[in-house]
Amino acid sequence: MYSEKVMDHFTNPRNVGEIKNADGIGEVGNPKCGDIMKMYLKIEDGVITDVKFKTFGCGAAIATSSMATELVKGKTIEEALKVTNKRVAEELGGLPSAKLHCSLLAEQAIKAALLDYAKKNNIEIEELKDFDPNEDPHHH
Amino acid sequence: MYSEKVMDHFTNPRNVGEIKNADGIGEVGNPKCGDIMKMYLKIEDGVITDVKFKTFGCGAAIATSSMATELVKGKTIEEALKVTNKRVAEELGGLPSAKLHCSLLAEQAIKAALLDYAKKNNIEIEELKDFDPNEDPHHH
Amino acid sequence: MATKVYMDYAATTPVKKEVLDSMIPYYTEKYGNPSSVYSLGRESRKTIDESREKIANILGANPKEIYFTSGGSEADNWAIKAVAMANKDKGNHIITSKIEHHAVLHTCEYLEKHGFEVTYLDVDEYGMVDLEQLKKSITDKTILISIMFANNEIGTIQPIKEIGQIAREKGVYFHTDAVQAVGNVKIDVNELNIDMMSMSAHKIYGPKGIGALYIKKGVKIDPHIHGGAQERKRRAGTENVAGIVGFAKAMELAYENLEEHISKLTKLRDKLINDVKNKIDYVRLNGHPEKRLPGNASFCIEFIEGEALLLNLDMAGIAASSGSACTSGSLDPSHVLMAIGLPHEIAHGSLRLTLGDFTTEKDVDYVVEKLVEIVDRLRQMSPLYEK
Amino acid sequence: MATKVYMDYAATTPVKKEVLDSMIPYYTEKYGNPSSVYSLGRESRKTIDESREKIANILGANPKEIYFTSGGSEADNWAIKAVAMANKDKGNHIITSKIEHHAVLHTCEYLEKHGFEVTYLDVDEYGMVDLEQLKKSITDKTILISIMFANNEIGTIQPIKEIGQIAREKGVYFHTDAVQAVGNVKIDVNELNIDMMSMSAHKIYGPKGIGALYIKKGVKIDPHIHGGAQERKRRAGTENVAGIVGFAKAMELAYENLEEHISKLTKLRDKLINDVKNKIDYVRLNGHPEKRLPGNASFCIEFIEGEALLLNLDMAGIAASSGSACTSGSLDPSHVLMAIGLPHEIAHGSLRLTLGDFTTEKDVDYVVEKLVEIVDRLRQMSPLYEK
Ligand SMILES: Cc1ncc(COP(=O)(O)O)c(C=O)c1O
Ligand SMILES: Cc1ncc(COP(=O)(O)O)c(C=O)c1O
Ligand code: FES
Ligand code: FES
Repeated sequence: MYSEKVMDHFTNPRNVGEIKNADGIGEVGNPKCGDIMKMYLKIEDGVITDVKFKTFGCGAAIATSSMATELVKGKTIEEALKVTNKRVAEELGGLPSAKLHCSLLAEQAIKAALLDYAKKNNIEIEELKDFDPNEDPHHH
Repeated sequence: MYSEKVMDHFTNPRNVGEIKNADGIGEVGNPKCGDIMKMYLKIEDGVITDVKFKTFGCGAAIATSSMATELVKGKTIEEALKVTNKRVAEELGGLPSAKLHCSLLAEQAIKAALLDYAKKNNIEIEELKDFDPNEDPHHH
Repeated sequence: MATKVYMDYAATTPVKKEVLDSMIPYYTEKYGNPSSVYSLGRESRKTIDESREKIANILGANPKEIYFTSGGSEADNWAIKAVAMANKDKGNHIITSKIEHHAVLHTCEYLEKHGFEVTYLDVDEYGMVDLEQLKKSITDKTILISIMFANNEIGTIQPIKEIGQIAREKGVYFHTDAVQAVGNVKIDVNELNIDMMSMSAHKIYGPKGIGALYIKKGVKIDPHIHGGAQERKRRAGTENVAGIVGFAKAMELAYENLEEHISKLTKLRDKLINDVKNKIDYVRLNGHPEKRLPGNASFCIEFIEGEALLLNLDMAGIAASSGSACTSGSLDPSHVLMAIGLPHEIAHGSLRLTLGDFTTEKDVDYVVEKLVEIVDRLRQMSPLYEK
Repeated sequence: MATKVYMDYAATTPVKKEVLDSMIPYYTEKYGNPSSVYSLGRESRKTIDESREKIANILGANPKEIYFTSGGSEADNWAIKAVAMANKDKGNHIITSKIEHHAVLHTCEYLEKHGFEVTYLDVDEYGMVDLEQLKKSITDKTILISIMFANNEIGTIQPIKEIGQIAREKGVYFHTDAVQAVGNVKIDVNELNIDMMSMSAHKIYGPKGIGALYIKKGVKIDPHIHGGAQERKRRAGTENVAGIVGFAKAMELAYENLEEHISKLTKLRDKLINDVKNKIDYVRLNGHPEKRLPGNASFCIEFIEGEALLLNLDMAGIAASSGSACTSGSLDPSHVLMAIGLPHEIAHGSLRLTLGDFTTEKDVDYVVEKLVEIVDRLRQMSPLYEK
């Protein structure tokens, strides 16, 4: 069902946990739908220096959270914004079609955390102008 | 499917054949229905001294022909008239319900042969007054 | 990892050695078509008759009331669709419950599209239907009540005799899906007022792809598969002789040792339930505390999600199941867990462990040990769990 | 008497050793439910996928177009009823032939009772449908043509490609019952313009109780059994994994050696036909002289009746079949023999000998020898036979 890479990230998820005094925190999903993702970012000079997550969800949700944190760690905000759910799924060697929506969750959690960071620091991030972290990815 | 007795009479049918100069010959059934029975009687002083048959039909038809000839051989006409299909079936240890009509054929063949004998000898047999040898036993 | 502990007997069971041994000759030397007149065919016919008789005797039925099908789903479809079709001049109303197997529910939904009306009865927090609600739902258009004997997810056993009594008093047919109850409960179809009953062999150590529908003499029902004269012209198709033999053998084995089977499973199950409750916090048992299948332990484990749990258990060599929506990638968790009133987020953390004849105490200990570890690990990464 | 010579391969076949061997593990250690997420279940799922692929490849189909059923009768019922239900707003007319298997005919009769109209095409003396009559029968209400690939009694093979061509030109679905053709004819569903095709494993040395329906992508058809998501939600029920594996193995074996199988059977069959014709008078061959199944020899032997013949053959250890009415104790002989224009009394004397992979030349000689004796004996006691 899941690729080896997915199983690897599911079994040994990278960057699990919380960051005390995080610069940006994003939470997306909805327990009603069975999945919630919480993303913590540490940002210095426009670069993501640390990232952690917590996820309530299926194997794909956990694996995509883990992969997404790997993909944004050490990257600039601009680079991080280019980490789409498609990209995460590709890096994982693909996902079953019924599980694609779980990867959307990871993309959104990062964006939500960046949005939080922007708000706290009174920055305007052009790419996040229309982003709504409370939108339910299941209904896309 | 068939009892041992049926199989015995089917495998080794008694009294198969024809009687030259028979005193009574009866033929019943209809090849359209897949079964024809022809019965030959030799009658002396009101007693059936010899009987032979030919049958085109299933295992039950052959076995009932055989059993019926055994049951009437050496009997008076009155006794022979009492050989009903029920009696023949009983003597054979029963027949599958779908095959009960085949035993009716044997009863009718005997009656038809006795009717033929009666006609040839200008005798009136009370019991055969309403008997019609051309009636199709399948439609009873 | 290879399966070390199988705890999903409600999903399917291995075929017992005695069962398989009884089947093999009907693949090899005894291969005759039961409809053939020669000895090889008559032998198959006789074997089917004997198997039918064995099953009928166990259930207190007449052999002529047992019709073999390809399994439980076919039996459910047949019973419901064909009673509906045969009795539509009498009425178009069917009563069932919200916790039925999909083979019943989706069939009812199909009939709704074709002019039938269906009442889906509620169940209480333990999964029990309410007999008063049932009585009130019956109208003079009602032709069928279909309520499952025992639930496959939460194990709750319904008051079948009473439901049958109500149906009989109102002159309505009563069908029960007994796929999970057969082999785990003593069943006498007459005593329990059952008109139709679905069964499946692969839940009781028989082969997959064979089952039966009990149809009480006199029930007005259409044939299910048209064609040859098999199953008294009601279900055509060359009989699955080996499957039928295996099914009968499995029934025989199940009912030979029913008491022992029940008491052994109940003991193991209760140990499992107690150990899980004692060692893991925020856990609840789903289903009825007493009126439940002897091998069923269904839990909700809060703050974690079922699929993630199953995958971790699988990696520990443990086979289990869940009613979580994520298992199928769909949005809504199991309709059964919803019907007993669980909130979505809790239903997502459901875990069904079902025990069977090969389960040992050591298995239970192993599962509890691993479960504690896995739950802990998953809760560590859950945003909902705050110590 | 034990069967010495089996000549009823068209009724059913023994399961080949390789086939049985491939099945056994799915009863014992590999018993997982294919719908389960753990490894034991995923393994079953994978096996089903691979089996489906094997069968699809042989038939030139896409694996997604193969749907497993419990056999040929179920496949026939599904194809016809569910296309009728799904397309009834388009039309209510179905075309079939007079020589179809009862699984097709009785299904059509059932639909006639529910508002559908059915045209039963005639066949000629060889059992061939007339393509011109077929064309003329199509109206704008026609939704389905169902014509069997090869006949089970007389072995005649229909011009399937041409029928499919006509159906396609008129925009009508074409279903063919290929239960007898599979394993005896090379089949490419696309080349032959087939939209749906019924198959059954037990005719090709696979197990009884498993078959398949090929449904071309895009065909509008209702699901057959409602319930779980098996068979892409079109045919619910826990899969008969062992049966599916056995079916695929049997297909593989059949098509690995198709040429050889055909030429061997054709040779034996022709020897049988010639010997019977040379040694018994008043015998006729039923079916088409060339366009016939390689293993089928169907005769009418005048002045004797089929059941009596079969019983005698059985006593000589020979398994054969007949279309005589007496075989079933019914009034009318086989509808197929009637449709090719045989008078009742001749149809009553029908004998079907069907050869298969285990038939030897010695078997043929033995059957001919015994047949000559038995026919002679039965004719001696027949009132219709006058030397
Ligand atoms: C032409 C044909 N169609 C359908 C069937 C029915 O197949 P099954 O016995 O697998 O239901 C058979 C054989 O019995 C057959 O010969
Ligand atoms: C309660 C219940 N009904 C019906 C079924 C369906 O039975 P089968 O898989 O034999 O079609 C199952 C099991 O899958 C079940 O648990
Ligand atoms: S989180 Fe629900 S399916 Fe992935
Ligand atoms: S003679 Fe036709 S069934 Fe007996």
